[in-house]
Amino acid sequence: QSKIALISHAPDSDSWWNTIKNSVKQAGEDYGVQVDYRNPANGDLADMARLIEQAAAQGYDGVIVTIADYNVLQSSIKKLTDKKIPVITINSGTTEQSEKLGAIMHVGQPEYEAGKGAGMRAKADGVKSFLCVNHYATNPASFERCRGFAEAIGADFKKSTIDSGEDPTGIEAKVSAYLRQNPTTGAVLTLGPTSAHPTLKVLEKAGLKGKMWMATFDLSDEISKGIKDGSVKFGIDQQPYLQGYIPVAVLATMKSTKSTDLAAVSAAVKANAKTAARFAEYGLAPAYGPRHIGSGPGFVTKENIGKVEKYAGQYR
Amino acid sequence: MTPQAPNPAPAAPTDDRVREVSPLRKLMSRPEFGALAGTLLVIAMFAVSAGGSGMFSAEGVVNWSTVAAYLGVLAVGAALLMIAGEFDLSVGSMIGFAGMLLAIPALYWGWPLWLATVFAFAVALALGWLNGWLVVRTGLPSFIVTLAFFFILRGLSLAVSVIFTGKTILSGNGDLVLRDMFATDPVISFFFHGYTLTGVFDALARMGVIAARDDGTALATGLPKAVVWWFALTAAGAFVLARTRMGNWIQAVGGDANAAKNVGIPVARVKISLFVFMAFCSTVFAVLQVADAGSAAADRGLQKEFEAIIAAVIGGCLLTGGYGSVVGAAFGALIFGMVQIGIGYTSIDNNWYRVFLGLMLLIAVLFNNYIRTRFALGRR
Amino acid sequence: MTPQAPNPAPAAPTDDRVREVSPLRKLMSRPEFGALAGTLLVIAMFAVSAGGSGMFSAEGVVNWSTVAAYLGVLAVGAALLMIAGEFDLSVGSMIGFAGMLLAIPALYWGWPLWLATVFAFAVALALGWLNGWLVVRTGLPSFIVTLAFFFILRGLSLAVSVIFTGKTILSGNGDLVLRDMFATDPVISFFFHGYTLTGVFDALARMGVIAARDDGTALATGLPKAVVWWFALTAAGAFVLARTRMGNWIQAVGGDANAAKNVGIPVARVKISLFVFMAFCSTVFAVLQVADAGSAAADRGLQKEFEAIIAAVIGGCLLTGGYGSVVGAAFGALIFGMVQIGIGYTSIDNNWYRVFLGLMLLIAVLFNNYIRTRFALGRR
Amino acid sequence: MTDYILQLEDVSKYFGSVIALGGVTLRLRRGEVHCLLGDNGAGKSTLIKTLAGVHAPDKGQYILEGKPVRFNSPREALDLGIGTVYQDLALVPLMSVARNFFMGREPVKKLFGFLPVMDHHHAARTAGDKLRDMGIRIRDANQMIGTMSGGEKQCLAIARAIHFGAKVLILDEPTAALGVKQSANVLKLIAKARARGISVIFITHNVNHAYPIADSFTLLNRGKSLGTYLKKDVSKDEVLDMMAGGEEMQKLMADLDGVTI
Amino acid sequence: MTDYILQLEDVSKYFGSVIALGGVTLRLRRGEVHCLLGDNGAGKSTLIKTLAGVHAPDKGQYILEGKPVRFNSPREALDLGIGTVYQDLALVPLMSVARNFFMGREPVKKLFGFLPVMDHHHAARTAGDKLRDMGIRIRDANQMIGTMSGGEKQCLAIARAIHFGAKVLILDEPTAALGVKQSANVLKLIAKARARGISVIFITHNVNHAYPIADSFTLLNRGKSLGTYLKKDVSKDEVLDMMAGGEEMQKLMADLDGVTI
Ligand SMILES: Nc1ncnc2c1ncn2[C@@H]1O[C@H](COP(=O)(O)OP(=O)(O)OP(=O)(O)O)[C@@H](O)[C@H]1O
Ligand SMILES: Nc1ncnc2c1ncn2[C@@H]1O[C@H](COP(=O)(O)OP(=O)(O)OP(=O)(O)O)[C@@H](O)[C@H]1O
Ligand SMILES: [Mg+2]
Ligand SMILES: [Mg+2]
Repeated sequence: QSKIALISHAPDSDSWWNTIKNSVKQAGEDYGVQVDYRNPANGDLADMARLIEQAAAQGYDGVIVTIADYNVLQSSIKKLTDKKIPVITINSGTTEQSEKLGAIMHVGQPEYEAGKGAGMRAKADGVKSFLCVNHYATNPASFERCRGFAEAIGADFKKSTIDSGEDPTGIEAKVSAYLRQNPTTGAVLTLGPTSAHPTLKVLEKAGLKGKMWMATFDLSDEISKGIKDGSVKFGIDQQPYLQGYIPVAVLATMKSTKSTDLAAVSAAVKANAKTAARFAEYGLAPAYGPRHIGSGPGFVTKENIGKVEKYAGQYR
Repeated sequence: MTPQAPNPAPAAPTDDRVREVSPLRKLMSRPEFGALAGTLLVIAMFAVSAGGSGMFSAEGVVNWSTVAAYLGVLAVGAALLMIAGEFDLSVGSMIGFAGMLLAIPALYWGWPLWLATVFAFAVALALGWLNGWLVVRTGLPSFIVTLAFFFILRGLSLAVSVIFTGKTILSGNGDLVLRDMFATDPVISFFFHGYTLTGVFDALARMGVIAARDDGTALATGLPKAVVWWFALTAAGAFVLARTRMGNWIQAVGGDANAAKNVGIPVARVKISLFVFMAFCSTVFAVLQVADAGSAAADRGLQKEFEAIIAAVIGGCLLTGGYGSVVGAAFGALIFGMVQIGIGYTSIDNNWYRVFLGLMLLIAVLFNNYIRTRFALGRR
Repeated sequence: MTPQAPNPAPAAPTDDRVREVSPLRKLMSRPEFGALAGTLLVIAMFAVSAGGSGMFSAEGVVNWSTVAAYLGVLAVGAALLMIAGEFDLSVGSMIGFAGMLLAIPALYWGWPLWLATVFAFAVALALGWLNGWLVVRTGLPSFIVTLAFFFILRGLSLAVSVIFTGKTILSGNGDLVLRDMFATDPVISFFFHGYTLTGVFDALARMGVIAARDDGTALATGLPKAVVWWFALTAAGAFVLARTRMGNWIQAVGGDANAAKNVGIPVARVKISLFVFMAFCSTVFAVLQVADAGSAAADRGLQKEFEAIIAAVIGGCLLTGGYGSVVGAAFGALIFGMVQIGIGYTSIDNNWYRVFLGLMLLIAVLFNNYIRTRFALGRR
Repeated sequence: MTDYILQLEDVSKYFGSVIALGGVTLRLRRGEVHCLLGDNGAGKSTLIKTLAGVHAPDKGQYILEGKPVRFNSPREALDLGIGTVYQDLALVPLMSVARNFFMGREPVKKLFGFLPVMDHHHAARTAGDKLRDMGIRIRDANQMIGTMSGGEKQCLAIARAIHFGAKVLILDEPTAALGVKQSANVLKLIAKARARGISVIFITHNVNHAYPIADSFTLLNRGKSLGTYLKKDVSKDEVLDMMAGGEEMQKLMADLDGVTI
Repeated sequence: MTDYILQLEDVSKYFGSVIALGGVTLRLRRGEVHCLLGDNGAGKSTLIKTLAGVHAPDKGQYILEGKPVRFNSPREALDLGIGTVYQDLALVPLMSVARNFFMGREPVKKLFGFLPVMDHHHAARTAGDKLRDMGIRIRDANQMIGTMSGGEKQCLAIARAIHFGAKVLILDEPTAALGVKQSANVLKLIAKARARGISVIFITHNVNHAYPIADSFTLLNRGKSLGTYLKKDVSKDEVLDMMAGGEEMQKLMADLDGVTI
């Protein structure tokens, strides 16, 4: 049985990654490989570099990494390629960086673009100012989402962002303080369930629920409820399931077919019945490219929430 | 309230070796006074820099006092434990774990909410006991023992929630919605959910004293239950420390465990009970937060152990044990909570948030210390 | 090495009040022995559970020893500071800030790398001095003072990097690439960048002792500079503590600051120098990491203050000061680093990571403590 | 019932390689004042800590009122009526006089008829009174112990042990830091305790304190007992020579004239 | 140059509302042994801490060799040759005998000819020798102070102060915890120091230690000085009455027969 490792940059408290963990488990079952999920406990990138080196020392059959920071990970990823371990990059980072790192493919979608995509929708709704609730400010990449959104609507990124911390009580208090302080704020963007839930409570308490334009990254039970009742315009869904599932499927197929032809491997994954069934069940739609595969941004709105809702936080 | 007995001294007031000292100075020499002064300074600073921002409106006050209250609940336990010379680093992890212990039975095993709550308390207290027992039994520093639980409990919250539910944030399961369960269970709701004194707030709103919603009810719904717990636990903790035998034992154990043992104080029992009490405070925090947020999550309570210690130290507790005040710790929580949230009411650029947080803390504590030593009597 | 003088006692060996005790037991009673035993136990546990996974291959060893080395660099400073009775919570923030202090001048102000590095060291040491000065001057607990800097410096790293560069991760600016600058500056590169003993490793690879790349060079490039720093700082710290006047002063200040002051030890100077030394260790960490990662970022060093304290405590330093060992702290860093990374080499599900981390720590420390008290001589 | 309220039979105590006590036998008669003499480091404090339950003997037997006992903590000894003043006093510097006095045995009253609280008023008054009886005037029973003078602290520790009137009173150098008046008071208190039938073990290096009050003497030397003597069998000078570790006072004092100890 | 090596003129020291010293004058002649007497809590330790630079006086002047001084730390007093044995000894329990002995004044040797290191061998030998001179046999100079007996600790503190032979030696109850032999040795050491021209301030509650050795006595009572007396002007019994705070010994001892203090 071949062994694959997925190394993320997320601290293990981040709920979004739970979907990825679930997806690699299922992919492992579907393709008969063992997948180890690894992450730096505190989200420290330097620790992540060590984990990548560790994967090299362990001699995995394939390694999936996030490009949390191109420069930091460059030399450690080289340790993998030196050992001829196939690498697939996921989540953050760009396809160019992925290619420069010598990865065979990239599955994901950069933070800035996701933020910008959401911002474009907001702009269409006439939003001119906003508040970005960042519960993960210690990871600098998270600000890219806020920046993308801000630049799309033409707002001042620095003035519109708060470092909310991860404690729901604190988030609630800080958001409500900000809104109180900036009563003209036109919209709220939250970066995930951790910040979305308390923010929803603030809006509810202030009587702004449904009135204030709000969108969020990622999904959870609570968020899908909000989408249904209209208090959340949409959830920006990166389809994390795909980011975990597809690389495992690709690496496993490459190994089992002993092929390095990416197109053929992609096709085989696409054609796999188990895979197709999973994607259909969870309502996922990967954008297969010639080399890279896009996983988003999918916008989950009132219209398509039905399919997603059941699995929010688990497979969606 | 103070570690010293509050009663008047029996010594003759006309002792030739006692100087006249004004009663005001005497008042100011009480250990809480420094923390109170620090609090007033922080209020003054925000009154100047964020006066018109609504920070001191009813909603504003409820807003930051909720943050202070959550922290304050933990600070009571942390202060008592610190006075007894120990630390508990597993507080934050315990909060996450206790939330899971409540949510999983309630949502996935079909238990009634009250039973799930009792279960969460029971398991948490047992873990607190284990913490204390290991510290007392092995003689290892509590720092190391509770550090192990810091990791273990955080890991368990994650593992348990994934195993039983496949998710890491639990707010409902099919028809069962945690928020509704809290709203409908009368007992649990009374203790942990929502607000109290809503009538008073609404009346004030109708009188135009505080801001109202369109429907005439107060914008600030009421006094959050967390604040009530904060006051209640602080009062209880201060009472125990100042007025009971146990309070005397706590101070003695922290001041000199060896001396305490030699005069027959059951050192192990005192320490273990305080670890259990700390677990109780953590669980109260967890249940309040689950009720408030309507969900439990594996990452709840991150770094709360740290903040609880900060609050206790700001409030004048000695890190080395033996001296401190529960009321001081409550002020410490208030200072820390107010500074954390208050910065959001000022027009300070968010990039500077931490810088100001650090500076304000330093100023508050320096001032507090200045007052304390300036007016301290009979101490050096 | 030990806080006790290593020389033989001049007392007559035929004292009628001394029992015969075997030399082995005497050896085992040294404070480092417990930490060494803990380390061996951890190695044994991994040899069983992750023996075939490459954990003990050359790359594997380099891998986890790098983690231990980074932590060990901090542990030296933290141990000495703890022995002197103080803490520094600003270590982690200092790491982030020092990285910024290096990267911004080098990339945005056009300074040569060596000058930027000197600048980073100078400012960091000055901040360390300020930390110490405030502690000594105000008499506040160092916990609170350095906590303020914990916030302030983290905030400054963020604010400064955003102001000067608009980014929070700095790896290059136009043509200037930090990674290349490190590779080309001979002095800085010699001290902080890359590996040493590469020739030896390559030779071993050619002899087939360790794994090789296609081109015949060793897969494990060499001994990382971080490991060299770790050994050097540990040796220096242990030497200072055991053999110099300063070492005696450090122990005295931590053991009883009052007594130390009364016998004329310059308590303030000792404490301040240790804060400066701690800042030095943090900056070494920062520069090594910037060189290794090729970038500086505002979030570097998160929680490192905490891990440094953990390593020192595992290594047998007393949190209350006055007793401890630098070599012990190095073993503490090794235990913690090895456990952290080693779990990844076993087939344990990641959800259980923290649970195992906590358990292994507890076991290692319990064992360490058992050995220490079991064989301790002349102590209770 | 035996004659002895408390016996140590052939007790040894080791600290690592150090033999602190090597086979010591000590028998305390009911209602006597038994003086334990010995040089510095002879093992007196170790012996009384063994009696008080702080150390468990490594060898030998501890017999209380005829029954062998083994204490796991000082509390057990206290509960059986053995009160001790340790050489290091067992006071907590950061606590007040009153709180230290009643530490471990706090006076309790009911607040509102049901809440058991510490009776601070009673504690402060009692502590102040007892100290005044010994010749110490404290200004404020809420003063921290840490700010008191050496002698004041020692008086507090003694007053505490005597107040909780035990069956056996063990005093480890109680008069070491005391002034003349206070020492006299302590000796009086010992005499009073004996009159009440309490047995006392008394350690001192001052023969002028030891000889008048004691009924018997046990001499420790380098961890071993050199025997027990009744007062009627030895003179003050013999006791003094014993205290000096067998060397004669004359020799010791040769260089200094006029000194008598 | 004045007759006095050290003078305190009308010095007061307050702790909050407590008047620890209220206008005390003390003059120490060159080469004399000056005995400071007084009840517990009279302010003796506070006075000598003022001399040693631990406390700065709140009022009054401190004159050293005719020049007014103001010390900010004990180090300054030490550097001017004022060595002190504090009542609480100023030892660090977790450090070894040798390290404590040389604390603050470590003997240094050069390793490899340039690296200044502490000379542990010399330290251990010196500490062991000096203690043996005082009648204390230590088994191991690397033993922790915390495990030594009360008297052993006190001897170490005294040996240390005397070894670093200062111009002025201040001893706060040095013989309190000492055995007969050790006390005699300390008195001999004081006599020797005087012979070398060192001035000594000596606090004790034992008149048998005070009277033979002292040249003059100053009596403190409740923070105030009751005057200085030369030995030739007072008898031992008068000194004893002074020590008892003015009460006469006879009255004090009325209840106990045979006791002389
Ligand atoms: N830091 C302090 N704060 C308040 N009061 C103090 C402090 N230090 C000393 N005192 C008080 O000052 C008085 C004098 O104390 P001091 O230690 O000088 O007495 P002493 O003469 O040395 O007594 P003893 O013979 O018992 O050692 C005592 O009553 C003591 O309680
Ligand atoms: N915990 C310990 N570890 C090692 N040695 C110890 C310990 N406790 C006491 N000792 C040693 O045992 C011996 C006896 O000490 P003890 O305190 O009983 O003497 P003592 O007779 O009370 O002397 P003193 O009259 O000076 O108080 C001393 O030499 C001391 O160094
Ligand atoms: Mg003794
Ligand atoms: Mg004194």
